[in-house]
Amino acid sequence: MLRFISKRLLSLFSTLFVATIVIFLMIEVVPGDPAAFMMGLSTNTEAADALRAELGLNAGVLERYFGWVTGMLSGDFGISYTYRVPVSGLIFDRMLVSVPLTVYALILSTVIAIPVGVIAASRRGTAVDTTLMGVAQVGVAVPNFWFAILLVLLFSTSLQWFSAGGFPGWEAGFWLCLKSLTLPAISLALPQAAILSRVMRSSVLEVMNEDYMRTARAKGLSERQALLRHGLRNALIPVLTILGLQFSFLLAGGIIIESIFSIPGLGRLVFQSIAQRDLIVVKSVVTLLVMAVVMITFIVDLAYAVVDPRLREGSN
Amino acid sequence: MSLLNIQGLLLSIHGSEILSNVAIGVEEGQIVAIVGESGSGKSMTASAVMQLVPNGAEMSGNVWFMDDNLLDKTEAEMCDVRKNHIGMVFQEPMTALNPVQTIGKQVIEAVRLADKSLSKDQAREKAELMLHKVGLEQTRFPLNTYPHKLSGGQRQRVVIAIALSQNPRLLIADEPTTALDVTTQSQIMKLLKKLVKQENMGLLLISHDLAVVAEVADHIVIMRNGKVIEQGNTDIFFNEMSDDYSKELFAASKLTFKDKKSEKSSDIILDIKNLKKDYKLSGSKKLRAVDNVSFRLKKGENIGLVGESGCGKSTLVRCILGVEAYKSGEILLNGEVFDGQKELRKHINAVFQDPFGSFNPRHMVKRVVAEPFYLIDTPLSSTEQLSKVEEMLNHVGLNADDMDKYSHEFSGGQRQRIAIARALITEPSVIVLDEATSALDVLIREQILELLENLSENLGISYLFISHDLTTVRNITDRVLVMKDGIIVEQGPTNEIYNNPQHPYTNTLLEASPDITKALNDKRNELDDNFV
Amino acid sequence: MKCLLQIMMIWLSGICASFGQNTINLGLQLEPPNLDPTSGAAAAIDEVVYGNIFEGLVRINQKGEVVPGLALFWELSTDGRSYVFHLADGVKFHDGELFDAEDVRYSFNRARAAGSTNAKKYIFEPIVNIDVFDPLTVMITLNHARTDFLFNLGLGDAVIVNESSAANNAFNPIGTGPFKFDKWVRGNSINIVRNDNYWGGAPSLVSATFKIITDPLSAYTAMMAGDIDAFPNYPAPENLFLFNNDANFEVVIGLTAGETILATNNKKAPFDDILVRKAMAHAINRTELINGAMFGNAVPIGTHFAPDHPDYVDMTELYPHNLSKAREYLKDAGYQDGFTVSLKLPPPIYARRTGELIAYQLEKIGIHVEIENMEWAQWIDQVLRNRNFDLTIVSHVEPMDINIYANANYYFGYDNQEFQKIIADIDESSDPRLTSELYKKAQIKIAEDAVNGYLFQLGKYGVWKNNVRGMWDNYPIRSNDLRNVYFEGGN
Amino acid sequence: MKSLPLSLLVGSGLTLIFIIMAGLSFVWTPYDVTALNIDQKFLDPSLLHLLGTDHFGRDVLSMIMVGTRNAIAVSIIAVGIGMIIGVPLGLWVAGSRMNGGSFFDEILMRGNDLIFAFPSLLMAIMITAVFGPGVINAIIAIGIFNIPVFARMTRGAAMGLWSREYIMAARVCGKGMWRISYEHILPNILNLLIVQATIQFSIAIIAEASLSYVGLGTQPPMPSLGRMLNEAQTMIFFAPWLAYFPGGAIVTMVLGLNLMGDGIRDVLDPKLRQRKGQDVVA
Repeated sequence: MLRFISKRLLSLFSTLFVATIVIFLMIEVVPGDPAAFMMGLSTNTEAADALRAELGLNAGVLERYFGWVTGMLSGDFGISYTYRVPVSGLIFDRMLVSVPLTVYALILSTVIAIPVGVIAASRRGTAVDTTLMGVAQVGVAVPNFWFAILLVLLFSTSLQWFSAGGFPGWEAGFWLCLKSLTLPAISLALPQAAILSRVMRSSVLEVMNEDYMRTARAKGLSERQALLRHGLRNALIPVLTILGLQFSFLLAGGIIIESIFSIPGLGRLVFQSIAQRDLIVVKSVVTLLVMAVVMITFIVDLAYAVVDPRLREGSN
Repeated sequence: MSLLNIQGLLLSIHGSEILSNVAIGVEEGQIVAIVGESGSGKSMTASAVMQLVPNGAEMSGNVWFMDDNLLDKTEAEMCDVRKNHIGMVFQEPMTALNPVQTIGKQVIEAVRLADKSLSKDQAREKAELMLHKVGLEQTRFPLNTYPHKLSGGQRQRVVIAIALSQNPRLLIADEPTTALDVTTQSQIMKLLKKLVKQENMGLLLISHDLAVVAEVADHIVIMRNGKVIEQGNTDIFFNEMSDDYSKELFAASKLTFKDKKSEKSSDIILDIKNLKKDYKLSGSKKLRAVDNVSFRLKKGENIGLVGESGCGKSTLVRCILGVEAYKSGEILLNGEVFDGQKELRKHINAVFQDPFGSFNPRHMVKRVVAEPFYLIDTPLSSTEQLSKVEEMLNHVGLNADDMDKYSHEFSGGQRQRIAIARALITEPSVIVLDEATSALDVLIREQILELLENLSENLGISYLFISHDLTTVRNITDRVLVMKDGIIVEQGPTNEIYNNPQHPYTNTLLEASPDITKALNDKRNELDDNFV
Repeated sequence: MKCLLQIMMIWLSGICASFGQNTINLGLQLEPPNLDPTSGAAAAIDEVVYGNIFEGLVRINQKGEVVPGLALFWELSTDGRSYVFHLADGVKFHDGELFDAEDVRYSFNRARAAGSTNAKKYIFEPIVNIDVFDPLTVMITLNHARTDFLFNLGLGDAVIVNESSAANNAFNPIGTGPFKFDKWVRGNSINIVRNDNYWGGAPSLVSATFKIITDPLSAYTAMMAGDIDAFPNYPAPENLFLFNNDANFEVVIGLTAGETILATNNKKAPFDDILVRKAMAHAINRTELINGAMFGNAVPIGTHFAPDHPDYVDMTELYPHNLSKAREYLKDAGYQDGFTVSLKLPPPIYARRTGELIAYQLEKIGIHVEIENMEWAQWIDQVLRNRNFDLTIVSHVEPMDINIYANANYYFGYDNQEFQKIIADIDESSDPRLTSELYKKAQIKIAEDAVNGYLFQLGKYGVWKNNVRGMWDNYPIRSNDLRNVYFEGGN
Repeated sequence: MKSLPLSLLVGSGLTLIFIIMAGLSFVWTPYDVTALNIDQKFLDPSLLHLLGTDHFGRDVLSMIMVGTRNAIAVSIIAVGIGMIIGVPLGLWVAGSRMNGGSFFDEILMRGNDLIFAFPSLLMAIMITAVFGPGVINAIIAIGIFNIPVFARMTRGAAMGLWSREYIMAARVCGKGMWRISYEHILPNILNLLIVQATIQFSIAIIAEASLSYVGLGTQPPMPSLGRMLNEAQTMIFFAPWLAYFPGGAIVTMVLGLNLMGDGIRDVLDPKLRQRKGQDVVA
């Protein structure tokens, strides 16, 4: 187990290291600079130059790269060009919104998808299966931003059940925040739930054909019992991968949804930072997101090992 | 009253008939073996008893188990029957256990399903006892062992323990040893036999191999195409059987010896010298898959290479075929050092085990058979190629029309013929037969072996015949090499090895090999003992 | 628990009802990058802080007039070069520091220093001397008289800051205004609260929250849901009529200082040919643009000047929409077969929509326009700095910025000595009547030269609940001065 | 004759409708999509304008037809890029791994992990920020993320085949890695590739819609479904059809493609399990 973890950690860090280089180089070639952006239509190039110096944009490439990476290692992500406050604080505030939103959406999608997948699989070939999977097919096909617009149209405008956007901040109370995150979470969750339920269904079907399920049936377990006691845990293994992928996808993929619902999340921060050429924020957020993906992959691997004893030894 | 009495069982899936009018009975303490080739319906019969049949299956007839007709039972009632009365063991021990649960948990689950009154600790104790009964000692195999830690044979023991822990009256074993090595196979068979006697259960044993069951079965049922051809008690069955098919099966399972003409030339065509091959394991550890192997193959000579799975024979084959680099040593092919260069490849070719995986499913037979022409420096015209392909197909007993078919249109035996034709087409001096008959039903195996023998005589080809099974290579080889853990532990002329094995491992292998003649003799002795 | 919460909420709403509403939620489409109006050019900064947190010596009111600010009154020397400002007494910065003449000197010296990041450094360039007579009197001497100097002092870039807090104004603004900065949840909202020690009489609002709502869809739903009390500059003119039809809301369509122009690269062929520019001017159909892109809510302009300004000259009929004339000019210029140009569009929706219409209109006279949408950063880089463009559409939101045409190096590259002379004369002029005449002359000149396509003045679309009073109707400068805002029916 | 699965019939039917619509738009649309007519703006769906008109008075049906065509073109090229680069890469590393070299395989798989670790939509936005918005850059941005999908899938499938005995037979015949990949591997993974391609195709359509929704895809005056939705969002309160129809078009097209993919898989290989979910998340 220890060797398994250390091996994964090593690959995790090497991926991250390469990622920082890629991100840094990518940011380097982005045209446009924050100082000029902040001066707008002004004719005053002198002021822009002064601002550039103030922001530390005139240092050499290597110097900036190492400054950035070593800074990040000590938790210092630098100062935002536009906001002029520490990037770490900016990101942290956004995470307080994005992470709960992502978790909320994931919980929703899991809660919907797993029963749907199991039911469809155990009633394969029946009308129930066809209907559920038909709905799932449509769900996969719906772009989440379009779904979000429809939700707004229905719930915020026609029914007025939910406020259409904005985020009151956690100090305003948990339920209020939860309410304001509900529509965004649903619009993020639905297409993911559709995907997940399809994966779950095929995973369950696959498991149901396994020999050990036959062994379980031979013990005298009913099909349902066998599925619950022996099938589910095995069927969840591929689902875990998808869940991991979805978490990282949702964390960053909320850009459009966050914007439609005016939610101050990570996606919007980075989107806005790209536009404003607040590149120090961009590279930090992207690094963070990459780190999140890599970490989640790592956690999913660990979860695999928990679920599947074969992996604990790190054997092939 | 029989324990199990199947009467006039009919089973069809989506309208196509799988079983027709099957009638089989099992008594307490009796071992009944159903023997048949693939597709004979033997496994379906077992599934029908358990009522674990595929979707869309329809059954009629009677399956009497004690006083109940199982076909009348609801699914819930069948669950009870499975819990308490009938246990089952399957063919694939590697996948028959839930990989994410400990063996203990899986056995305990079975225990508690059968007897709800047991406390956790009692169930635990019983599970330990059951594992002990099947030969898995607590000290080496504690309850919290995960299945992946166990070998195939050990896993099969766990499956048996699961079945046994419910104190079944009837045990159904569906090819329980087919996926196992010979030595393990014989152990498992002995275990089953012992348990049946101990617990006074009925055992319905399903196998494709008459020799395997002859030793243990009290009653033999021969099935073919969903019908029972013939059945009878083992002691008299072989004497009294009347059906041709049964006779053929029996003949094929029997080991006969043919005298071989031993006028071999002294030309050495394959010379393996001190071959070594390592595999890197994790870290700095290495596995020596082939350790200092040397042997020579003369023109027209056939050599058998025998060993159980993991002994390194496959690696050796890959090295000889030039598809894997070796660490040290030398392979001389027709006197030249061979390490995969194209010019020498035409002298050596191979036939592999899996008749279904041996051909690109998207190529027609003519393209498949002609593939080795790639080795010929001066390419033949396509008409020349075609006529050559036709010639080869004729050699292996197929027609010229077969050229334009795809491999999936052929049966397993026919496919092996095509594979042989492909191996022959460049007229090589050596053909490596890597378990070439292992996946075939006994009768087909006979035919293929015969074909190989004829080809060897007519074309003067040498074979290197790789097998896990000593009996298969017995008739076709002049010499046998026995391999274990990468080392050739014994080699010599085939007859000598069989009659007078020097190495204990060879001995074990021979002992474990199913041998119908020996089995019947043993059985007779046993009976005699009982009379005394 | 939930029950308790409900009771609390009922109780709270009861309080609000009995005392009347005194906090306001305002919608803001663009979040300010920081809150220091003396650094950078983002209009969004002024929209939050100008007049609320920061004040200058003078203030611009919603009519665009200069009114007293921290300077209660002032005297101008007869040569028009020296201003003596008499400052309000007892004014304190929000951190308790006392405001006096030294702060004025500090603020202006800081803005004109080398290395200053003030986007409108030019305001301070004429200053030769700042003399502090006493803590409440300061004299500013210019190199020559400038009629626009006072107005410029009223801009956000010239607000008075305190030396001890100036460096942190970007994120913790300390000014002298009627509201104090409270907190800023980035990406979400900025909160300001009443400055009870305000020298000029405290405002009626206790606090105000600027909610950042970038998405126009959210802007609509947030207004409709009542999350927002007022959207000073509502981003979606297309659905304004829905608020108009709703008795709960008031819609006030005003003007901004934003001249929306089809900026043309005068240094690049074929636009260096005035005939081509005239042809384009005739091809443009302002009515269609305003109807199509602004949904009727904009005022056409014929030159680069705010139409509500007293000196404005209506030049819209100089080159009326006339396709045959346009084609004729093109033919005269030798482009009877037309040509292909690019149109680089910055992100604002007015630019994108107008751009599509302009492309369609120019196509009719054979000018094939390829639209290139880009972000501001790219636009600034390519268009503004490197002048790598043919056409672009942008709104010049700075007030009184016709002088940009005197800068031959400005991005549209209008290099005309006659015009430069007019602007120089304006700079030199100390006579308001003459200045006014010169401004008119300047407007006519650039209109005649068809330097750019003059399209329309950007509207200010104010939407608020019908009980909100005291919001600005117009944006002579970008400010949401909340000192006079209150809720009718409140206390 | 086996009866074709319903999913294939429905899926290919839907897909065909869109292909016909897209193809037709080359030669004919009910109205000119570049002609703006302000007087005709926000017309309800009617016989004259089956799906109504937008804020510039353009015919929505015509725009959807051309928008579909653009979406299909972008997706085909993007998926094509992914296949042309990804498949040989996958074949190569699988082959070299099976022939003893795992170095390139490791590099490729790490590279794959790296690309997968980057949030795709964000990266597409970055790419278009670097190179400017537009169709070509949208294609590149979508295409790049298709490469690892195909590389990984090809690699996995090829590795499975490399252990088959007919590959062994071919190796015994002295055939090299590339020849085997071409003769034996590629034809046998074609099924998988086709199915994956339809899935990736549908993902690409959503990706294109997302990119143009944020204004980075197809540029005006060329209509695009995503941009239509973006432009419509402030008008849905009085002209909801502007959001219904383009969104519906995306959903139906993607649905059709997914159903078709499922159907093809069922026909080509009933045993092939539904494994698509993993790739749909992007």
